[in-house]
Amino acid sequence: MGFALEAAVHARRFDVALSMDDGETLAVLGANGAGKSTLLALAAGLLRADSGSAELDGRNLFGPRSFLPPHRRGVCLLPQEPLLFPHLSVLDNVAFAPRSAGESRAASRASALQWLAEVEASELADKRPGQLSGGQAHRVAVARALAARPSLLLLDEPLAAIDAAAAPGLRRMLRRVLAGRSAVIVTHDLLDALILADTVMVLQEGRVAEAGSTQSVLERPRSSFAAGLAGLNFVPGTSVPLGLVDAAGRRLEAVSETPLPAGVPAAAVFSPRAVSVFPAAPAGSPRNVLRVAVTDLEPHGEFVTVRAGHLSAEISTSAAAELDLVPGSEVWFTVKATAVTLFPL
Amino acid sequence: MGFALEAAVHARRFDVALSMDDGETLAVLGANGAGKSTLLALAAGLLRADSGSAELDGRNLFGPRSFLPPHRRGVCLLPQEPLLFPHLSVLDNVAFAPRSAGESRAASRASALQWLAEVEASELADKRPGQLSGGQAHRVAVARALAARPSLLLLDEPLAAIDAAAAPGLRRMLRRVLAGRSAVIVTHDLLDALILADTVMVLQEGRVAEAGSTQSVLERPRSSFAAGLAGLNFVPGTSVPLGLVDAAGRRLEAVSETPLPAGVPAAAVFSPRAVSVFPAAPAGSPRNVLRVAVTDLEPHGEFVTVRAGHLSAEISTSAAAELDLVPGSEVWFTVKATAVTLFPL
Amino acid sequence: GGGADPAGGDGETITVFAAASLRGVFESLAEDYEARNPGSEVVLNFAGSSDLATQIEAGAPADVFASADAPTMERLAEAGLIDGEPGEFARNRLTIAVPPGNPAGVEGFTDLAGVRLVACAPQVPCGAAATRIQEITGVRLSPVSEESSVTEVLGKVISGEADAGLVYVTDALAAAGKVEAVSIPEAAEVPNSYLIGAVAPGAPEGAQAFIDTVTGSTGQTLLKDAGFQPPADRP
Amino acid sequence: MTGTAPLAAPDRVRGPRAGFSGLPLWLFVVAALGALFILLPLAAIVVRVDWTRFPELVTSESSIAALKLSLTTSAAATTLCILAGTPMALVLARSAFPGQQVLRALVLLPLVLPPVVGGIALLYTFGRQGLLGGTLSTLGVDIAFSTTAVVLAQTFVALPFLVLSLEGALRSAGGRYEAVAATLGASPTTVLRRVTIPLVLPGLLSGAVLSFARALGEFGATLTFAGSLQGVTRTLPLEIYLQRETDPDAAVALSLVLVAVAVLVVALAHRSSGSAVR
Amino acid sequence: MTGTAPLAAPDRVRGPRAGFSGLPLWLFVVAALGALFILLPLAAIVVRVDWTRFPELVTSESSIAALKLSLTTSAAATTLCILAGTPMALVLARSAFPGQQVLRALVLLPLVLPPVVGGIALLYTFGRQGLLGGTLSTLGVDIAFSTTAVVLAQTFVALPFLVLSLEGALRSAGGRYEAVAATLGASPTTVLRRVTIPLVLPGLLSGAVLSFARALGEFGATLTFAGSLQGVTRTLPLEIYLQRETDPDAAVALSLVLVAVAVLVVALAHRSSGSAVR
Ligand SMILES: Nc1ncnc2c1ncn2[C@@H]1O[C@H](COP(=O)(O)OP(=O)(O)OP(=O)(O)O)[C@@H](O)[C@H]1O
Ligand SMILES: Nc1ncnc2c1ncn2[C@@H]1O[C@H](COP(=O)(O)OP(=O)(O)OP(=O)(O)O)[C@@H](O)[C@H]1O
Ligand SMILES: [Mg+2]
Ligand SMILES: [Mg+2]
Repeated sequence: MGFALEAAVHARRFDVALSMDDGETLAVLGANGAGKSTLLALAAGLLRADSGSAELDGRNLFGPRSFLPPHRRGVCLLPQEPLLFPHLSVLDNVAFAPRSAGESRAASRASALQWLAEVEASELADKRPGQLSGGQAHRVAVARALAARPSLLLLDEPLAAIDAAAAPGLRRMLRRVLAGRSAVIVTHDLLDALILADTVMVLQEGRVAEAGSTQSVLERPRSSFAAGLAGLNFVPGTSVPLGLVDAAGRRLEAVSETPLPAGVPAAAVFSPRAVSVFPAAPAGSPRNVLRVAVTDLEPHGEFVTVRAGHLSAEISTSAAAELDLVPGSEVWFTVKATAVTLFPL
Repeated sequence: MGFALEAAVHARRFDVALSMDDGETLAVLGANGAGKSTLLALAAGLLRADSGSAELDGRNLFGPRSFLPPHRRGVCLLPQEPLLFPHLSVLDNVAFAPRSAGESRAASRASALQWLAEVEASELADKRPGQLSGGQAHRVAVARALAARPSLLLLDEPLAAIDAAAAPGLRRMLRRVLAGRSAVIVTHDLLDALILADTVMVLQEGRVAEAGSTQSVLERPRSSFAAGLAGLNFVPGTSVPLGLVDAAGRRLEAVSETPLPAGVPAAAVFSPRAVSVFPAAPAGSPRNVLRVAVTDLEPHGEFVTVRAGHLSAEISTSAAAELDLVPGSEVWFTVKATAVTLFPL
Repeated sequence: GGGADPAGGDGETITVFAAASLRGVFESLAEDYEARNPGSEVVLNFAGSSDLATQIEAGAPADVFASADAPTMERLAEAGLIDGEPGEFARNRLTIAVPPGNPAGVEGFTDLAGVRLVACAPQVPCGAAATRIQEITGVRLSPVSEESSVTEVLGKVISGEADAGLVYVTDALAAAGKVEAVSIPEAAEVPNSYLIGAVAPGAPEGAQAFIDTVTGSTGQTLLKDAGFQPPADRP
Repeated sequence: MTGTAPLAAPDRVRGPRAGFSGLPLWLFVVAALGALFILLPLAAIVVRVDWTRFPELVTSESSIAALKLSLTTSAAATTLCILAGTPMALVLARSAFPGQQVLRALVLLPLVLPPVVGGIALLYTFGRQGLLGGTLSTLGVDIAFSTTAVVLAQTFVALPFLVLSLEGALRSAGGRYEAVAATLGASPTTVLRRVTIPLVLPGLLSGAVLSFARALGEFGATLTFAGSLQGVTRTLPLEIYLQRETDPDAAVALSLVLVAVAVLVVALAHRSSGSAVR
Repeated sequence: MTGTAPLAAPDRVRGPRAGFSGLPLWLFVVAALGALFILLPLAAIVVRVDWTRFPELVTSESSIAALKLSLTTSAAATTLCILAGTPMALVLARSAFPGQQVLRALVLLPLVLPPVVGGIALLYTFGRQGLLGGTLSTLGVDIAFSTTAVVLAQTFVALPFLVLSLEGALRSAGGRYEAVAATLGASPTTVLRRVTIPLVLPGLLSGAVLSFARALGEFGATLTFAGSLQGVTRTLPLEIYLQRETDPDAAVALSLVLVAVAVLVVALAHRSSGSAVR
């Protein structure tokens, strides 16, 4: 049971395999153009793979010789743009799937009203899509997809256009309806992945860069993208005894989880909170001292994130003020070897 | 100088006035359908106000009897959907504005290439818009708007579709180009407002709910929306001596910034970090003890946000585990009166 | 011919395909026939002669065919689609039509050489007749337009677009008031024949009866009123 | 598109406050000249009509019979065009197969075929001695020179109008809404009925209006294929043609009736399409 | 729309792997029947043509002259239609003014007017004694019986085709791209040239093809307004009509030439539009 897909689309340099258990929610992360929407289009049957096959709950969706049309798949796609049917009222948009499934007009409208209430959009029921704001349209699209009660639900950035005040509520609602339902959710938002998904898959240029349980991927990212999402520093390089050497030849001492031979591709990961910032080269216990130029300062609350290229440090606002940091300042980042995790790539 | 607008659109229940200094960046926040895009459309000249007027750098944009057409305003709008011209390559899309301003084909392409590089989309230059992913298209749209070098730049959720890895870079770039340039940026993202804007305006149902410097609005929000964005608890009610009574009749003791007569509309604001959580009614110094039902738990890193309706508390993950919290648990929130700020609404 | 008009079969429907220029006459004739043969009905189909011929060739349900020229009728007769020998029932001849007031001052056929003239193309009967008259008179004409039907010629004269046009006497008569006629004596030598015949096979009895009505006194009177000349055998 | 209403400037408001139209001024001048080119000839006709005789001409038995016949046959032809043309437009717009270009070009042919030749072609096909003539007579059907023949002739010349307008509308609408509808579980037939057709309704309607207008004005093919029998196959254009032989003024007066009917139909159709969708 | 490419399923791939088309199967059957209705008559004609005489008939001096004249006048008329019709379509699609509905209906009239009546109307307008006749002769212009008259007649009947197709395309394209272009500082004329026209190019092209086809097949108005003189005003349809009087076979053969030319033009136009935009 569950969902398994393996497909390649040459024109988009896309080649991905995945499998999910029944009732599992998978978050797909990745940069713009990584192939996330392509993956969903393949699963929904809106795009044909050049090769590969897919199965859902034991039914074949497509294969080298077969192709189940979209409406027979029990797979519902909430696209990145809302695409509400412009000729139907908001209510009838949401009632579309139940109606197509053969429910009576009254019954389908009743369930549509329920789903609209779920996304806090009941008052929009009588409007036309053309009269909605961008975020209102997205909200209605979420309701419309949920009303289809699919075996597999595909959500393409469902919360990107929802306002900050409404997002938590909607996220909560999604978690409720996704519980026990197979779903794939494309997102740029870490919080979505954490709250909604059991497993995470990171796509990079049409390939799977890493996959695993949400916790493990975010705690021990194997790709710079996942590390960036998790807010961790990520330094790829080649392993040497007790650490690695990065592309620029800088040596980083680190603790390896498993014994690692020298000379293999490896990555070091550490938290910005573990990084201290000094105005001059410090003498002290930390083994890793990196000279960097500050590129950016991002204040949030009592802390400031000091970015220097790919690396970042998180220090208190007062410390930043004392250091008199501005973009361009030359500083030293230090981090204890015990705070750096090393693993093979 | 600067930009001033005052306009009403009855059909959308919109009635807003604002003014900005020259070179200032204003962030517009608000729930879906609050009127943010409408505001931008008015400023850009794509929608006519029923009444009102606007001025930019001393020039009249529209008034009761006048209406400057969009292309003469020096106002450039980056719409919520990218709307790249489908018949032009990405490069020519970005070169569109310089070319319209009379630059030669070569010169406009050269500057287009620069702007594409700024948004890290140089490799897309030869593609057609139809071949881009959602986020790629948004990125190119940002470049196209910037290439117009307008007197007033209007950005409608410029970063909503940009991936988490690229967003910081793009945000940095925006800050660079927005520095010293008049701009209005619509956003749902607090970080955008903090990093990019000098002042913030919160819209609610077509009216200005509050406005002021970014810092002051986020530190002392006067609307529940701004409080929500700033991650603060916000309790509106009626003032009583030493505090207020909310709609549910609960009394909250608080410190008033300015002496407040009793019986006026007021609001109390406090940070979730100032809230402690107890499994049973505690006895102790905190004056405010509220019995609540947990609706949601949001883990982030070492902390967990415990939501209970409109209120939230932030506690450590271990504390949450000890309390054995699940949605539905009945707990007590406590907060010291000195941690609660009271102000008139 | 002559004498009392014959009676046809009762309760029959006769379908008559007739050249468009015969409409007025044939509608009166049909009424007259129906009045005298209660229960019978005459269905009339009007179009250009060659259109009608094409239709009959393709199996159209025609019982009687009245053509405005001889070649078209011969075409059908050769194809065995006409019952017996078709007979001439009227003649027509060319005349010069000029706009009211005769602005170009056309007095006769020879004057046509210098004016803006519209005629029929040599491929159609009225054009063929014009060509013959040119041969007889030795006058060479260069029309600004060679139309495919007389109606078009007449239209251009009525609208004042042309200074003169070569049309049939009947056309000029029908458009009296909108055009003036200048006669061509030589035209009498190249008359245009109207032929009628029953369509083979299977024309009903009434078909011949209707043909007899046309060639009989009623028909001839109506035709004369419309400006037609009698057929050759009946001066 | 949904969700960006503020950019869809006109906001359903008409008149001077309607927001951004963005047409250069010179364009209106050129457009006015173009409109004049069509309107002047119409005015010229109206001026020439003998209005004292107009009522009598227009209410003659034969005119009324012709008008009735024209209206019923054109309506029937339009219905046939919708039934046969909608599937053709859908296939041309939404699927891809080898030879599609050729098929499209062929379907357009009745547009360019002189109507008389079209009539001959129909006669060669459905006539007693035509391609299908034998089959049809065996079935006891005799089409030529019946009202059915008029409808067929009109359908033949009007079909391309419907196919073309609709295909254009379908192509510009794109297939994205249909895709979404399919993933919501709607079968192709449901998608067609509930999404595709409603979405392109304005296009379908303007196609139908065009077809109706073309059928109403059809003359050459009808004359050749169906003949000109009063009350059976003599439509208004045929009546006008015949009148011209004997009474050109009457012909012009009758043309005005045709024009009036057409204007009425077009205006009504646009009125209802305006309120239906968009 | 940009940026949702994965939903625009066909992905420019043709053939069986082309992804989601979503048409119910029965639709193809109905479409095939519809296509047959148009193709059978064409086949019937092809079958009847006397192919041994075909080359001789088609290459006669008069046929060649008529074909040449038809091609040049139709091309000229199409150009005029584009020049006059594009502004009209823009005004009808993009601006709102009282009486717009009426204007649209009037512009469609040449569609429904029997061509002969259209010719009469033109005669009454541009003829020597027409509305503008006096003005024109003062200017030394004499249109009647000239090739110019042919072009005018063809433009008159073909203009509505261009206006309609283009208006439809403009309406479905919507005005949102133009709005964005305006805020990027492009003047209305620039927007027109660089955004509007390229966006609706397929619609403009198919409108132009329709106009060309209609102009190519035009017969009645030309006959009435311009007359019929070999090499000057006798276009291919007029030649065909005339040939019918003496040699119906020749007429049918010539019609096939007309059809072939039309198919060629339509196919070429669709080829180039396919590669241009989209
Ligand atoms: N074209 C329109 N016609 C009528 N009402 C409209 C139209 N466009 C928007 N509205 C209404 O106007 C109000 C403001 O819409 P607007 O698009 O400005 O919201 P917004 O603040 O941009 O929201 P979002 O965050 O969802 O983009 C909404 O209530 C909306 O329903
Ligand atoms: N219709 C298309 N034709 C050709 N290439 C395409 C098409 N659609 C997308 N692509 C390309 O395929 C790749 C994957 O695109 P996809 O839309 O799946 O990315 P995505 O991960 O959804 O990105 P985003 O976060 O920006 O939405 C991109 O490089 C894109 O340029
Ligand atoms: Mg995507
Ligand atoms: Mg908006």
